[in-house]
Amino acid sequence: MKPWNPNIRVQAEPFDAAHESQRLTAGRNDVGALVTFTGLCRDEGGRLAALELEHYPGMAEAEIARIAAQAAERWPLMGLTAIHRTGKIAPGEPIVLVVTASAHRKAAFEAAEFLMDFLKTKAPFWKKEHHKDGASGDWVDARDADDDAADRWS
Amino acid sequence: MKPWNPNIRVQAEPFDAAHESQRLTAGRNDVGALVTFTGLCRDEGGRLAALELEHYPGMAEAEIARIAAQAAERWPLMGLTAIHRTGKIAPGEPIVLVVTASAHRKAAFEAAEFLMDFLKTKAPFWKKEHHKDGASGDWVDARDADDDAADRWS
Amino acid sequence: MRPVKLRYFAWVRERVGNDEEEIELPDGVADVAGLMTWLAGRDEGYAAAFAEPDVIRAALDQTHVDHDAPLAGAREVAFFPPMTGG
Amino acid sequence: MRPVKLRYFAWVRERVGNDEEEIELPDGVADVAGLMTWLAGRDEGYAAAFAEPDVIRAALDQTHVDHDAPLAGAREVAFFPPMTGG
Repeated sequence: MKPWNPNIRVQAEPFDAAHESQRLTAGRNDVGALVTFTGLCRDEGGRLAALELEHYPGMAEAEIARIAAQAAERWPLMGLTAIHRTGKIAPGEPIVLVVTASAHRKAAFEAAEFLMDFLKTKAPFWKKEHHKDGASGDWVDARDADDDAADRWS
Repeated sequence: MKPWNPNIRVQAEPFDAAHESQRLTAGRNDVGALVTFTGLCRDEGGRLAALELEHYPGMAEAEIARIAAQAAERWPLMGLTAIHRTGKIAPGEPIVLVVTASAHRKAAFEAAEFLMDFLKTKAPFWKKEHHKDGASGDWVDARDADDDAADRWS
Repeated sequence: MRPVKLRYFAWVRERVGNDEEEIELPDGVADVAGLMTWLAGRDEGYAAAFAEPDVIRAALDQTHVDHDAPLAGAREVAFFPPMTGG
Repeated sequence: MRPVKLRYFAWVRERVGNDEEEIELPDGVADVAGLMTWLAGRDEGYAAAFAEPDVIRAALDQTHVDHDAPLAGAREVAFFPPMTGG
């Protein structure tokens, strides 16, 4: 396999999932499976005006890099991209992108799920709700289901 | 949840994964997770000039629709697209696309994997290898690993 | 005797030398397995196609069936190797 | 006594009323748990932030640590609620 480096970014700007996917397969004929996960902001039945994403600059990038390195050690990947947005994000807009490339689908699927499970529970990001009625709502609570999802990989 | 119909196509033409993904989220704010799987033609270390995909017209579409209906019954999906190409496909080109949309990532990931496992083992498509030396090679053998992958859902 | 359309795919098609044909279903051929046995006796190509019937998959009217499925009522019977799409 | 940078995020930051500060680490404060106890005694805001220390996550020099991690050598200590990104 060709050597590769994970592409990790933390940014306020939207990302282009199609462009990021194409980057992992461009000019090569050994990738058989490409998995793209996009996490989007939901309006929770019309209640939410926006989510605000706070992060720990420096540690956020470092922690995603640590998670990516674990995935690369565990599965025979040919490419990996993880992008997490920060700041205010409106319903329908993307928050997070994970792309994995491998020869076969099992590795690509598992690595993408692993990355998302650990991005949720280990990467230092916090979501605050902004309500449509103008009120700044609560911080989103961590979900036990996310901890359970991460625990299944150990 | 809004009513929706799976988008199923069998076609010779390439598909636009980005466009197909956007179709599932356009104009709605309740989708939280979008998973896209693209299966690509590998050149098997430079050996292959192309794969030729034969299919059973009519049954191919019907069988994918049956698999999609099972996925929609099993997971709370908000959209599902499955496109399978036919004919000669060069290395690096996409063969199959599956897109799933849901409120949460677990359903989107699992449904996409389920669809791919059953597309591989139940949808009536067959791959023949065309070698770079000009020879028309063998029909690709079914892999036990694919049967095992499908069996895990029962 | 009643007419049935037979369809062949991938290497079954190549060995049979034909992608589809219309036959009169002979009396006594009641299920998929019986039809494969009867076809294997037609000529060398069919014999080669159905030499290992356990490997062959079948569909009746475009739905997967097991080899013990009765042919009663089926208008289209297809034979093919295990699927390798996706 | 040695200088340490403290950083707070999400509702820990809001309750403390500050996103970062430089403190002199008092003698006798040896680990993350000890630092949280000491901070909780500073004023009402800190008391509210660290009222349930079991819920708080900590990082030393931008790496997750448990509450029994020694502070020795750390230049940056961060406190925050469980993560909710992704």
